Amino acid sequence: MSKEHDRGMTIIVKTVTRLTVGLIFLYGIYIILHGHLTPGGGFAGGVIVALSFINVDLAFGGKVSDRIFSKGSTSVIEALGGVMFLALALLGLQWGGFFDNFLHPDGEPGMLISAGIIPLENIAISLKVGAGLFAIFLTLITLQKFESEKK
Amino acid sequence: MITASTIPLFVALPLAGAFLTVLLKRIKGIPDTFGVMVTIGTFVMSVFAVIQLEIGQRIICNIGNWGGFQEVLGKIVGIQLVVDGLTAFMLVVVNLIAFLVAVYSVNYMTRYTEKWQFYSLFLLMLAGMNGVLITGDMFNLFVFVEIASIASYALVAFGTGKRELEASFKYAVMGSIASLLILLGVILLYSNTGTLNMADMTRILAGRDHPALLYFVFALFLAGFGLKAALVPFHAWLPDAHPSAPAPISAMLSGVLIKALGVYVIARVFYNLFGFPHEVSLILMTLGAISMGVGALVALRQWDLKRLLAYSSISQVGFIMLGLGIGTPLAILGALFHLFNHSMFKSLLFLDSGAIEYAAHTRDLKEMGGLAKKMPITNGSTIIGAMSLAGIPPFAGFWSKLIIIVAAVQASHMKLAAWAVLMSIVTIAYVLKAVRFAFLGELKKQFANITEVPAFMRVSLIILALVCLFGGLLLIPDLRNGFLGQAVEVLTRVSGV
Amino acid sequence: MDAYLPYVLCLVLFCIGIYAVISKRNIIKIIIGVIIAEYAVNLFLILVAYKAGGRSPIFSRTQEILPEAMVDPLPHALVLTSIVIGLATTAFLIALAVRLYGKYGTFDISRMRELRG
Amino acid sequence: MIELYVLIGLMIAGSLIAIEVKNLLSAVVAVGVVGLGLSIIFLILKAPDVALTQIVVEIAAVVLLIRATLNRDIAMKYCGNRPFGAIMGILFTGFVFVIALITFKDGLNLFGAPLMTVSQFYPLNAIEGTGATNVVSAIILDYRAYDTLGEATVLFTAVVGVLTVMRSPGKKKEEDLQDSK
Repeated sequence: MSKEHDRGMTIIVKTVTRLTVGLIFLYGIYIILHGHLTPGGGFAGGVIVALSFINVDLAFGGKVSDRIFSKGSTSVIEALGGVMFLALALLGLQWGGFFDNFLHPDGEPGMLISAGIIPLENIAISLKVGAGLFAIFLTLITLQKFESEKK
Repeated sequence: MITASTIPLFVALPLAGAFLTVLLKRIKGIPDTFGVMVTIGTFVMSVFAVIQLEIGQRIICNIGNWGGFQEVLGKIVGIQLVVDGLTAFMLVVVNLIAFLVAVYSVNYMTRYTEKWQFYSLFLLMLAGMNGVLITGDMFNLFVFVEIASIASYALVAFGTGKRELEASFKYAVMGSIASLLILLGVILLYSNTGTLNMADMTRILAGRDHPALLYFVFALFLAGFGLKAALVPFHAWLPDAHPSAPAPISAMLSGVLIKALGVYVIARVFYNLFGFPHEVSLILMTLGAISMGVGALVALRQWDLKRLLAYSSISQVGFIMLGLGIGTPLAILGALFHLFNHSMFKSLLFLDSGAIEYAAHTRDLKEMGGLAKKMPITNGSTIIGAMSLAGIPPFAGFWSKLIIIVAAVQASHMKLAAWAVLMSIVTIAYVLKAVRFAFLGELKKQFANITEVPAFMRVSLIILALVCLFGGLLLIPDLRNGFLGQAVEVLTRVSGV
Repeated sequence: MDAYLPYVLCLVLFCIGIYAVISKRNIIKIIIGVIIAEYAVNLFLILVAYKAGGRSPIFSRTQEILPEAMVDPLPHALVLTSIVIGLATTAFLIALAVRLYGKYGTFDISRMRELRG
Repeated sequence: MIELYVLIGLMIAGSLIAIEVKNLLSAVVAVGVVGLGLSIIFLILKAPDVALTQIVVEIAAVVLLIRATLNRDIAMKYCGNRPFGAIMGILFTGFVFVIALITFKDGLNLFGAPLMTVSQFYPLNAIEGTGATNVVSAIILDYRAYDTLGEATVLFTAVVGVLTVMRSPGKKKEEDLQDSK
């Protein structure tokens, strides 16, 4: 069989991961988008999304999500999230101040599209946190490989 | 020029610089350019802030446009940023050093890999320090202290050798515990006063007797911020962390980080928030005197140039704390002026030690010797910085030490004054030792073909040397009122001394 | 005393964390100490915020909830921030631990003697 | 509130196990249990946002701890206390503890009765002012969004810091430097 089957955990873990990881990912997205209505928000959702990738990495022994995200691209996504958050803050200067919630009168409270820039900020934070956590994970795991090769 | 809506730029500019450095790291020269441009920008803004402020005036920025609710509730619901005389003074010190260090690093950091990470962390550290200086909110202060601290842990480990990693681990563990103590103190204050805004807290605390809880908060803040300032019982991280960091970062750590996160916050919290109670005055004077002695005496025994300078920093922070502890207007003036001078000459000396390391590849005083002929600019600037540190007239360091000692005599703390004079003499001794072994004497064979350092490094050294040389001019009444005077006024106004 | 008992228990937890940082030689145990102290401080914030018989600070479209009945929401926001800061510190400490292990082949800090003297 | 005391007691027991047990893997698992207990306490104390975040972060931290450090053979070896470490630790923590016991009674609000001078504003005005029904979200992303910018920056700093620490080598070699000059 291919090399992928040698790496990672047992077939049971792999199967369960295959079945659940999509749900975990979707749950993370849900938490991010409903941050202004229900418990959760950009931070918790971002970590959940990152954990879904980490889950794949752990079960299939790395390299699988490496194909989608390299270490470099995660830090780029993270910086993009940061720039987006800062840009939202600076856009407020146009309307009245740093971090002015300039969109909030639109939308009915309690609906998905409401609360002005809060959902946008949630998305920015989730990008930053999710990518950041995954970058930390990848860095710590890749170096481990590098070290064992040395020995 | 500086209005309420431009104050956030002190933080937003370095942050944007750091994020964009990471995004555009592939393009050659981008990190250096961003580093230098951003620090020029914040430095110019801080100078404008000093020029624009009148004595006793402050500029307040309400973040998120929540200022209007102040009238409704009588309380502040959002976060406020405040720039007053003391803040403006500290902003000038921090951003001037940051600018010179950024210029210096263009050449120096070519010795290390991954320059973009250096500039990104450097800008984050600057953003953290500026954030600490301009914030008017207790919890926000904690958040920015953490940004600056984590960036500095990483920068200490930048060389990723054994020493660097170990020093960084020690520093990171002690620093995180200090941060937790600070956070605990902030929570207790919140629980007692029901607000996080510093001005509100001052109003609430001033109107009644101090409850016993507040003394626990004093202890927590003294331990937490005292650790960031490397006061003596909490100084263990500094002599390892400063020598391990790359020279520009040693200059930043010793020159401004321990002052922005430690000394400034202690002054701000104990003078403005708590109204400078008598017990704190005693504790600050005691800790200051002990730091002065321990730092100076241990520095005398060091043979590693950067380690010697690190212990000297502990000793000089002791001088500043002594001035703050005495608490008369003259003593505060001396303390703040010494803070300014120490930032300048200690950064200069660390950059000089970096220049020597860059050219001669050693930090051990026993291996050096005779470098004066080969490196005239480094030699000249080191001597100016060292004389300022030793307190030789007419260099700037002399005047600030003189003011502190005179203030101690005036406040009839004769023993402290005598102790300060004694420690100044010890300072002269270790400074002479460093200069003698590094620059004078026979030129060793292995240094036959070393050259002076590259252009960018020279520029920084020359500018800092000039500041040390003419720093005493800041005491001329016109200049003093505009710069140091407005900072002193902030601290004396509320304490009512 | 009963009104302060939760605070005191929380402080015990904090002291356990500090004790581990001061007395342990193993890097992982020191990191664990820092994590436990962080937990204790976060718990303290939430304890300070609790209002007897209060409700969680979230409005609902199907249920009438009085704003006066809610617990103090401000410390909740502060804890969210402090949890993230804790995660950042922990991640950084773990990275340092991994590198130190690579250099020395042990997690015992008393065997790392580069800086003494 | 008996369940609160039981849970805190469980956390204290768990953390004692975590710092004293000889096997490091058990120690990390015990920390995981402590974090889980903390998350349930947050739920009991009506802080669902915090509970969700806590449990998620808990998982991330434990995964990082186990994956990055503990799958090495020698790592499992236990090393004891520092000389005098235990005595110093007990003295210090005892000192903090006694001072806290004395001072808590004068100044700290009673458990279950927060002061709420400023914070009563947020539930009353969150929907009108920001449009968010989750008051905690309204605070972290609007009233105190600047804090959240700082928080995101802390994590960003940690990521760059981890990249910095993990890179190897840190310094260029001398001969490379000669070439570039």
